[in-house]
Amino acid sequence: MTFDALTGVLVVPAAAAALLAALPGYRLTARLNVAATTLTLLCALSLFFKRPHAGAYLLADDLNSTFIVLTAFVGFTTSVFSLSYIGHELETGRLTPPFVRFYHAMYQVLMFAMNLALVANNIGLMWVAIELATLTTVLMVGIYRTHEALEAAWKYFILGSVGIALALFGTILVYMAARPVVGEGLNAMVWTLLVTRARDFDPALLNLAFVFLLLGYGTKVGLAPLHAWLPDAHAEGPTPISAVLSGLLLNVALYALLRFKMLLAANPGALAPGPLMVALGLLSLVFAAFMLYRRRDIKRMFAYSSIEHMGIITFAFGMGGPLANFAGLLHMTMHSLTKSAIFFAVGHVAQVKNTQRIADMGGLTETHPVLGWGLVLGVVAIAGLPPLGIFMSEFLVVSSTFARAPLLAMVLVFGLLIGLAGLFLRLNSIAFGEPRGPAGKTQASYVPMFAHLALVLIAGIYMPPALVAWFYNVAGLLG
Amino acid sequence: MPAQIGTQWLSIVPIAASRSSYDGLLVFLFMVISGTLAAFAIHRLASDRLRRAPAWDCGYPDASPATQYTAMSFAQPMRRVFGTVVFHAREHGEMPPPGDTRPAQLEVELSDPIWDLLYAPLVTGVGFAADHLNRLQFLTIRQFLSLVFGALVILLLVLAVWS
Amino acid sequence: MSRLDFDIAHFLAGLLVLISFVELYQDRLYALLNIYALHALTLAASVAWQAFIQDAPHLYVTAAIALLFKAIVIPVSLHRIIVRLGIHREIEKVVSVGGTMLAGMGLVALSMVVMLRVTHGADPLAREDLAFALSVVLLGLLIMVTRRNAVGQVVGFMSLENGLVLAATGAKGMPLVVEISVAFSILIAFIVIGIFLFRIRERFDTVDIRALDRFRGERR
Amino acid sequence: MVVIRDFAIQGAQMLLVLSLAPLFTGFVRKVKARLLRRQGPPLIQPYLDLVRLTRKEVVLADTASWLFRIIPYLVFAATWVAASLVPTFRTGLLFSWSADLIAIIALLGSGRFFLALAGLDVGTSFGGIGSSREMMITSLAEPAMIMIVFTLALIAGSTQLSTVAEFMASPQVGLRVSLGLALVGLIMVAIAENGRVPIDNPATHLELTMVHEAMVLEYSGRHLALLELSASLKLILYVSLLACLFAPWGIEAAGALAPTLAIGVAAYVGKLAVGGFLLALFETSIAKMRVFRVPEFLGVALMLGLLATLLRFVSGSF
Repeated sequence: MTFDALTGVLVVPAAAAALLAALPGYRLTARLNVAATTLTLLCALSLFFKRPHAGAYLLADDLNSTFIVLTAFVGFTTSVFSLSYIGHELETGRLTPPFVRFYHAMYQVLMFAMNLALVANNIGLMWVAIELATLTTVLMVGIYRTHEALEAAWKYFILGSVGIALALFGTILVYMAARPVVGEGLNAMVWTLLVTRARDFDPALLNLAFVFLLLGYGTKVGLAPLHAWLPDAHAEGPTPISAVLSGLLLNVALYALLRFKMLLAANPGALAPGPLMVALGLLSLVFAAFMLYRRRDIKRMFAYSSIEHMGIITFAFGMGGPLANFAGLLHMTMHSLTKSAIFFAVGHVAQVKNTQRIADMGGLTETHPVLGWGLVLGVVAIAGLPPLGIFMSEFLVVSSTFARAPLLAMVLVFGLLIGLAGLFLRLNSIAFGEPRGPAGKTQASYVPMFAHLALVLIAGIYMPPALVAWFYNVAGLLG
Repeated sequence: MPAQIGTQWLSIVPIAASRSSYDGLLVFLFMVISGTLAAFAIHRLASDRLRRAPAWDCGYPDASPATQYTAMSFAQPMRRVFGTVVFHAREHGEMPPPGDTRPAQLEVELSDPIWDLLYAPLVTGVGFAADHLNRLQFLTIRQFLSLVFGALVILLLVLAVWS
Repeated sequence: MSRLDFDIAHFLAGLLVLISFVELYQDRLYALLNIYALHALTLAASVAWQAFIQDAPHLYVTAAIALLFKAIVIPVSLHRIIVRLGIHREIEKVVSVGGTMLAGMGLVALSMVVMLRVTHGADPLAREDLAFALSVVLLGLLIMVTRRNAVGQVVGFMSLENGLVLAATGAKGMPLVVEISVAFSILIAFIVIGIFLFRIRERFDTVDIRALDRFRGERR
Repeated sequence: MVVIRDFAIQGAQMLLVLSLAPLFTGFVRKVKARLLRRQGPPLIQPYLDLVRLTRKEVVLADTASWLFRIIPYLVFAATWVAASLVPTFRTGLLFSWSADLIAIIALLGSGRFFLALAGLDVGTSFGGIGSSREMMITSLAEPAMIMIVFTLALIAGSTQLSTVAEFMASPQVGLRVSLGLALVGLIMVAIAENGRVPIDNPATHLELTMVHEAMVLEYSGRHLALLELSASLKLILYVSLLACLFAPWGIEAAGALAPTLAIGVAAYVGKLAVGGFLLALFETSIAKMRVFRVPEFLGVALMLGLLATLLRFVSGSF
């Protein structure tokens, strides 16, 4: 196989993982980690210019190129962030050098797994990749080895495994549906073949498959009744992992769901996947919005905010149609950037305050102005206030829904407002008021956080026409 | 929004440009230009001298805390105007009889209908829902699994009934 | 495909469901592990039979994996873990036995209804197989839900995976990739569980996850 | 070429309004003085005042913040932009589409908001009194204004001032009851917004009755000059608004050429003269109200606006 961009985004992280597992020394490995993600990002960007043809295993089209570039970008910035974050953790002794080595290797394995899930043209391969990503993150969540971290990892592991088992069952069912039409063997798992022939599949079997896939991958997305692992995994793991979980892994799982949704949409007899996704999305949104009110742990609160936003995105994709899909894609991109920026901020906040309890923080904008205002800006963005990017995408979701299903739109707006109020209630006590808690020094790198926020701000004010055209194109693909 | 497509950036045209339109950016630019123009002209052509002095306050420069303008004082004209109609203002004046050294008291009771009828129920409702849903944070792993299990069974039942 | 081939496959798959029921009923840890071994054994037989009638030699590998890992290695090592950690040998159940069994019956009925209604076009073997596999998956989930003990839950999860393997082998011509990955996932799953049990042992004196449940991040 | 001409006309409009504003204020004062049989200050006195004030140094209170210093520029900019968007001698100006009547009201409203902030900024009680009274008046005047705008928009089918003015100039309008009510309402709002006599006296510095002057009490020098100029601009804005809405005769249509331009300007100046005279006459023949009578006055304006809208709805033709 000749070397192209697709193999690049896979080989680079895999090789880096092997290298990082072998090399000692924090400074060198942390920089190598950044270098590897930079290289991956470059490979991903080259997908815009030259794209290899789809094979039986790998595929690059407009849809997954968007996801790959987003993944590579956030992966890159997070590696820059983890440079300073992990340094601090080493200093305070929360992590020991062997664990740091393990952490870096696992980080690259995670990147590899996510990229593999995105480029996979084979639904079996995609499943394997998502499973690998899950296992990697389980290990990373438990890395601090505190009671809480172990419990969170255990919970994540059990719930994630059940989810992944359900997803496998769904995959098998899709194969069963495809076999009479496409023929036995490998071909019946190749997504590009499946989608062209999906018209002739047994619709009832596809329906059943989708139920399992929705629950299986929906667990990874963090949709409401299946969400339980998410808040704890976010709260107890290292913050860079929280950022990657929220910003990327949830997206990757959603991407898998979207692929199967397209399959169902191509079959006229199958039940429309939309209503199920709409229902789960709305449930997640409203549920998470209410959960924001009683949170005492800052990372757990933003984890719930992630559930809320994944609900919105799932809702938008469930509504379907070019406009709603466009809004969903935009919202997903904006949410990835914003939420990872927030976690960058929260990571440093937790380090300077030496706690994650909201009650022990306060007056952050006074004691650490840059960090505090960065966090405020991030929360303003995530709450969906203008002029930042999430406002635009939420506005699009709401307005396109009002035109088609006003009743659903009412519920949507209700959830959004409840969530907004909840976020600001907490933000108020974190960022403003009398300074509380210890005011440690920061040795933070603010560049990743403000880079993300700047992108979100620019996207909110001005979207380049080329980007809009690109997203519209992808939204059209989603049907 | 049919007229919105094809208009310039940040311009808002709900129906047609001849009926109503608004371009926030242009107005903002206008304001910035005219403001800086004025500032520039005055500073250049006239004086830009400045002197700090105590506040004049119509000749009462020694501000005492008692005359501090508070939020309550700011709202006073409003309360005066809308008091009886909207706020159901009730005044209780208490004038001690002559010879009594107690200070006179004046109490004003106001009720804010917007708060009482709109926000207060909302706040209680949200608090109630948040408290009750919050229990879902503290379930055991087994109970969370039961949730997943329940969702699966319900969806399968839906499928069995539907198709 | 002859009538006999079909009957044997049917019998093995049905047996798997039956053993799942026994697992559901069982409330002693060692017995549960033994029954799980039986479950895996039946699975291996079923997979081997499928390999034979489908003339798909690669499925023998899957059967071997099921036999070696699931029927022998895993039960034995779990046995050891129980001994070493001194876990209570009785499993606390959440729901009464009768209730669990009733729920199990309902689940099997549900999976039959859903599955048999679905695949009119597919060949009967695959169809029955899938229906049984779905039952096993659902029963495995039910076992997980009704046990308080970590080992019990792990066993539930593994019988769930057995159901998956049954489904995968029933799907004729499914590429080997998937079987290996399933076996692989079980392996990894076990390793990780082992690490966790070890760590949990390190921190707590019991694998009973009620001890874990005390730390739900945000204490009440 | 056309663009350059349009730019020139837009610029001319802005400069015209700016340069006429103090003159108009001076004119009103002069007429008032003559009506009271006084000699009165010369017509150009406001210009002289402005020049004098800008030459003086600013005395800034110790407690004043940076906001206090930029507010005069903000207020001036908002008022000037608003005034330049109102058609005076010609409709369909280059930038007229960038803001409609509602936006103009919003511009004036934001200017007033900042002025009220400035009143509170120094922390003296007189500034506070002025601000709170101004806000009280505004809370009544703005709804009235919006109701009047609704009426006009419903009749003309547009909130775009140029379109409305052209519609009013066209023969299809005729006399309408709702228009009459709107006219009276708008005049009342204009009096309140500009702090003219029955509401506020622009000439007084009697502490307990003043509103606008109390807010700007701490200002001096160039800041005060800007605020005075803004006040004049606002006055001329309202007169122009009344003129272009209810007396749109002679106003040059968007596509017309140079000859009618002169007519337009002459008509505009004439209308200003008449407006100023009427204003002075009105002010000399009435006494200032107590502050808490103001709501009743404005309540009438609000009611008129409401009535006009209702009438417009009830019967399409009236």
